[in-house]
Amino acid sequence: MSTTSTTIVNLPDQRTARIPKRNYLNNEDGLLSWLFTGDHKRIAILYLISITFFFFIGGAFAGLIRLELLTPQADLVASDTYNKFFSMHGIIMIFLFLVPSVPATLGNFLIPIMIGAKDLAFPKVNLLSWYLYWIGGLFTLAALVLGGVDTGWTFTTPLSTHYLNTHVVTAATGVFIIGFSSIFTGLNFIVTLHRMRAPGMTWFRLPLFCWSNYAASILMVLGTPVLAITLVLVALERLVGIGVFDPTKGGDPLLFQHLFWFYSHPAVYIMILPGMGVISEVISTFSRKRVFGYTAVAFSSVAIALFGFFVWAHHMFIMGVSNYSALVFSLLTMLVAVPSAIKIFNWAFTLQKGSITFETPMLYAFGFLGLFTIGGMTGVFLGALGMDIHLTETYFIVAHFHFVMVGGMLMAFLAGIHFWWPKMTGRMYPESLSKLAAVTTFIGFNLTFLPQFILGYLGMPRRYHAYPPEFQVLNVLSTAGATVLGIGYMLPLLYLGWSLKYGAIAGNNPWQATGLEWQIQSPPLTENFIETPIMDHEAYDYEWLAHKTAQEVTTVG
Amino acid sequence: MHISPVLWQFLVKWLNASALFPREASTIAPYADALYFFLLLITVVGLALVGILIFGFSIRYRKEKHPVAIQVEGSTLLEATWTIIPLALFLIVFVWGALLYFRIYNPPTNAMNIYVIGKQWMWKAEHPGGQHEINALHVPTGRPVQLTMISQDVFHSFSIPDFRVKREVIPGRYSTVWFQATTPGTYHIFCTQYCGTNHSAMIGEVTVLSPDDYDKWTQESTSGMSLAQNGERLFASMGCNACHSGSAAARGPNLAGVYGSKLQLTNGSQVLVNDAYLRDAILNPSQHITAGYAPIMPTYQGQISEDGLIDLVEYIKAMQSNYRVQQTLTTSTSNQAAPTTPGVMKP
Amino acid sequence: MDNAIVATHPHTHETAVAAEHEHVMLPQHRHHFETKEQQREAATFGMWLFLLTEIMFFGGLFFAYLLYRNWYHDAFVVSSNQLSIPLGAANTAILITSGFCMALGVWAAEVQKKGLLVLFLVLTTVFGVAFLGVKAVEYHEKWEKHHIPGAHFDVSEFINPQAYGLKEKPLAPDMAQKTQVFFFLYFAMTGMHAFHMILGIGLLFWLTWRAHRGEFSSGYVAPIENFGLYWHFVDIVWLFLFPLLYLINRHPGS
Amino acid sequence: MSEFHDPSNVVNPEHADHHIISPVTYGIVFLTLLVFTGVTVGAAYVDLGILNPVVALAIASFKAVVVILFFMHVKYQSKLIKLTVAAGFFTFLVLITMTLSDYISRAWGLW
Repeated sequence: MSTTSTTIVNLPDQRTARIPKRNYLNNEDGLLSWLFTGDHKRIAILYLISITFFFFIGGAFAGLIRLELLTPQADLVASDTYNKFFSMHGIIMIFLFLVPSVPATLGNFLIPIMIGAKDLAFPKVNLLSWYLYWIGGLFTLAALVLGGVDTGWTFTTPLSTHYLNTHVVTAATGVFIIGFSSIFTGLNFIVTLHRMRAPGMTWFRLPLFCWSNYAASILMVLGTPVLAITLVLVALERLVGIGVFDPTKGGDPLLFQHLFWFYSHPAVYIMILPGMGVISEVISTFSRKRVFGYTAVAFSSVAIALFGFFVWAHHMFIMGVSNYSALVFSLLTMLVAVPSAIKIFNWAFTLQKGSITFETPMLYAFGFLGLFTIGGMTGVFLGALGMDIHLTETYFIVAHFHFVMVGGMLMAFLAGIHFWWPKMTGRMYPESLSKLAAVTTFIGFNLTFLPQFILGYLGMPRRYHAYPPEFQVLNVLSTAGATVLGIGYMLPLLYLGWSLKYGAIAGNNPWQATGLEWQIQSPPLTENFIETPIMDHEAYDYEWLAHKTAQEVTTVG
Repeated sequence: MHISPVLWQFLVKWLNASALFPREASTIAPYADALYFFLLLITVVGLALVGILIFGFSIRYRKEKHPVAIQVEGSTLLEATWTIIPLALFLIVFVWGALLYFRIYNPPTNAMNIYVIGKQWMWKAEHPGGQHEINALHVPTGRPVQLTMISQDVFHSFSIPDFRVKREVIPGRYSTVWFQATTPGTYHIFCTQYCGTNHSAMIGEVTVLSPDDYDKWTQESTSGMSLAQNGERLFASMGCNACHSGSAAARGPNLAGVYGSKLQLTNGSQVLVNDAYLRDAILNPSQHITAGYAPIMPTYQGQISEDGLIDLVEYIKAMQSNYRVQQTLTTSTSNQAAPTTPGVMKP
Repeated sequence: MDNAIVATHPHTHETAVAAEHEHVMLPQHRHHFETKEQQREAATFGMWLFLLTEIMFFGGLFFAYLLYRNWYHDAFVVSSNQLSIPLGAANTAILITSGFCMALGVWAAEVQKKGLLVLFLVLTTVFGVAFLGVKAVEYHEKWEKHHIPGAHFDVSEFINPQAYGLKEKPLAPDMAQKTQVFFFLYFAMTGMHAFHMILGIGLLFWLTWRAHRGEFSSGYVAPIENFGLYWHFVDIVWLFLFPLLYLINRHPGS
Repeated sequence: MSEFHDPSNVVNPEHADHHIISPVTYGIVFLTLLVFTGVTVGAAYVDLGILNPVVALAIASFKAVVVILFFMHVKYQSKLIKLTVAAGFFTFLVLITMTLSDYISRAWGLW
């Protein structure tokens, strides 16, 4: 562990590093220069601040939920309030945090730089998508302030359309608008990756981060509109009283489920795929080795995106889809699990014969590997038809998707933030404190969600305000874990904020990584590259990097 | 040594309630648990494998030990290995899971039927013999029990964890689930689909009794009117008997013995008459016109509660002859109440 | 693609880089594209991706229509007969004409004829508005007949067609209720389509104004081309809506 | 190839030259569309049984393809655009077929 500091101190550019005079942060001054910026890096920062804001709101709701569940009785808040807690937690975390998290912040910041472009293809659309995000976010906040919404994030009909008296339409409008924000982000990435690559940057020289964001973007563009039209129909059904999903008027409530999950299952891959891209970058960098089986990892991203569209009805196995289509969807679900397994093993074998150090991003990445393995495997539990009957709609499924979303995606997000923080801000964060945060998060996470697997198999249903007393011990453990987890998430907020002013100067390439983004100054220039770079080597070519560094040392130092 | 009382209480509770697995109280439970343990085994082995790889490589190839990385391109053989082995395992899981699914959702033909109505926020169980229960269900051991369930409002989900069964209860359509309890005792019923304010209060208890106790319970708690008898009253009061009288000149088809038969419809298709068909034919008659009859039946959508529909379905199910229908017709024309004497009972 | 393009292509490395350095000094929007060609293709591709989302957006509605048409076929037949084929066909022709004008507008922009471009854009707008006018007439008729789903919806016409002078076979009451499903889908689909038309007409005003100022007279035609894609896409949606809603339900056996 | 600076992706198979379609082509397409509109309206008045929707949708699809190829220039666009258009309709078909697979095979269903 003590070697980590040497990585940072011993490099040629670290000792002489200064924050460059001209960079994207100080290029223009004033709030307006941020609010009307077309610079993908500034928009990424705007997104980073926004999603952090919503993450802590969503996190506060998670805290309240866990606090209520400390005791079996419904004693902290009324049932309606509790229902609003988990609904707001779900809506905010999924639509306002997880979906935009890695793509809109890290993806926005890095994809143009990684492919050697000056910006995304449509900078104004990019800014528009941030504004749409906020308009949608404000609608969601309005729903919250006006008295909340208690549909759960799934907006299940006919509950949401005919039986609830809360601000369903406001929240649905919010989600509808955020959907378009995510569509525009995805559209921008796809066009950029196709059209803006620097000379020599062929598809198979792209960093895997680009591949996984590309796959996620396809899902965003093709899946999100189906959610949009579904929400329009829900709103119409509430406002005008039409009956597309209302069984008393001849509609079919299962149609809602089909249309909703047609988006919301791929949405899970929208959330996790960019995180997988981060992990590829981090593991390669800190083992100083090319990602094992580059093409396999790249194509497994695309395979996940493709298969992702064929498995949505596994959310409906017990809801009365026909037995035959349950079989088909279960089989396809088993197939979509394979690419994830491929990725895990490729990452593990990337370590083989590497030269591994254990900086903070790497610790988060290791956390990701373990937690995502559990999350993925428990997904197979739920994909198996007969097992799903007992496990679905219990805490098992809650634990499962938190392992994937929080254990997987959030770990990956934090890995990415810690990995690229020096690039984004030009400064380092305190190493030991950040490692402490990584370990705290990992421990807190397992303490929170492992008991929930057991609770689920014991049969405790999800979204329960009160529960039978025999489940209390495990719930207390889970709440205790949530406290630790909360501290783990607060820490980065503090020390990353601190580092903005007091952090050590990072230099251009503190990790000695190979990506194009590390070959330019930190923080980068507004136009990223002074001259269009020409890519003359493969991705993750550490020999090329060593050669380049050696050259620089002889000429400069 | 002093342990704080709160902590002590907590530890005692922990030891008393440290169950990691629910009780196995139905014939299906062991099958479900077997698959669960298999899956658990794969997960643990997989996790151990990934853990060993990561920690092994981390120790062996850490920078102090291995200062210069050796670049490796990848290996088709390894890629194939970790594609095919997980795929094979997942396919085994798929087949196993599918078999279990059909075991849980295909009731045996000799199962006794109990109706369950879900509404915000309670479970109503209706036994054919006229026992009505709220948030409770009494069943005997050793007999397969089929639940025919429907929701009056939103989606609910009927779950008995100790039996490992669960099924969504949907508005507008019957769904079924079955189990055979093995051990007398009481077990939780949960509503697992979020259904509004008091979702977590929509719980109940299933009481499993030995066959003798169950018979005793049946006799003690009957309301005196079987579902079929209620149905008969409803049949008369809604005026169904005017058309479905069974006589040759009747405007509606003969219903005696229709349950379980195959009907030829005017649109050319053939249907099996089951609970779902009967319910739908009452609510949406024009889509279920028996061949040879005119589409004149009015809809009863919104006029009969789900309880009433269940009564009617039970009545038609049990109807073997039209004798009493015609009797009722004559009595009701003479302005008398429908007979209340026990008559048609489910065999 | 044939490789001959390489030879004929005007932009070489040198010109691109020269243009590039100019831009670094003067950061203006779209500085990040190296050539016009790259920018044009990016814009077209982006537009197409947006149209994909539109396909999926309407896709949900089309599926709902497909499902309920098969469930409630008789109701769909009689309610469809309430729509006027002549009006629908006329509207189709109007919309195709509007699309034709738009295509000619794109051509005019490409050959840099400002006057023609403005003329065709105005014609496109006129036909677009005409389409909406006909649609409004149809909606008004539905309003008068109480065929707008909701509290005022009236099924008596379908239960007792003779009283209204219709030759239809009467529907059973339960099936007659399902006509509301048809009309809901009719209004949702045509309404969503009309909403896209209204957006498009708003954009047309803006583009016409810009064309009038001569912004598209020097070879920069991407906005016109991409708007053309959008407008034609809206046409295509109607090309499917017309047969689905007006035509295919005319005969009970179909 | 990698050393060649190709900002416009000229040698990229994703590139196609800008093709200007002549008004004559547009005119022919316009007439075709009008004629087929007439045909589909005419077909609607003939009782073809199950073939009515098939014919109507076949004509609509033909018209849509014509519009996409000529009015929307896809015939002269790069493979990338063609693939994109195809992907959109493919996903639409996935939505329809996979959802229908449930409805068709429901034992209780009305189908």
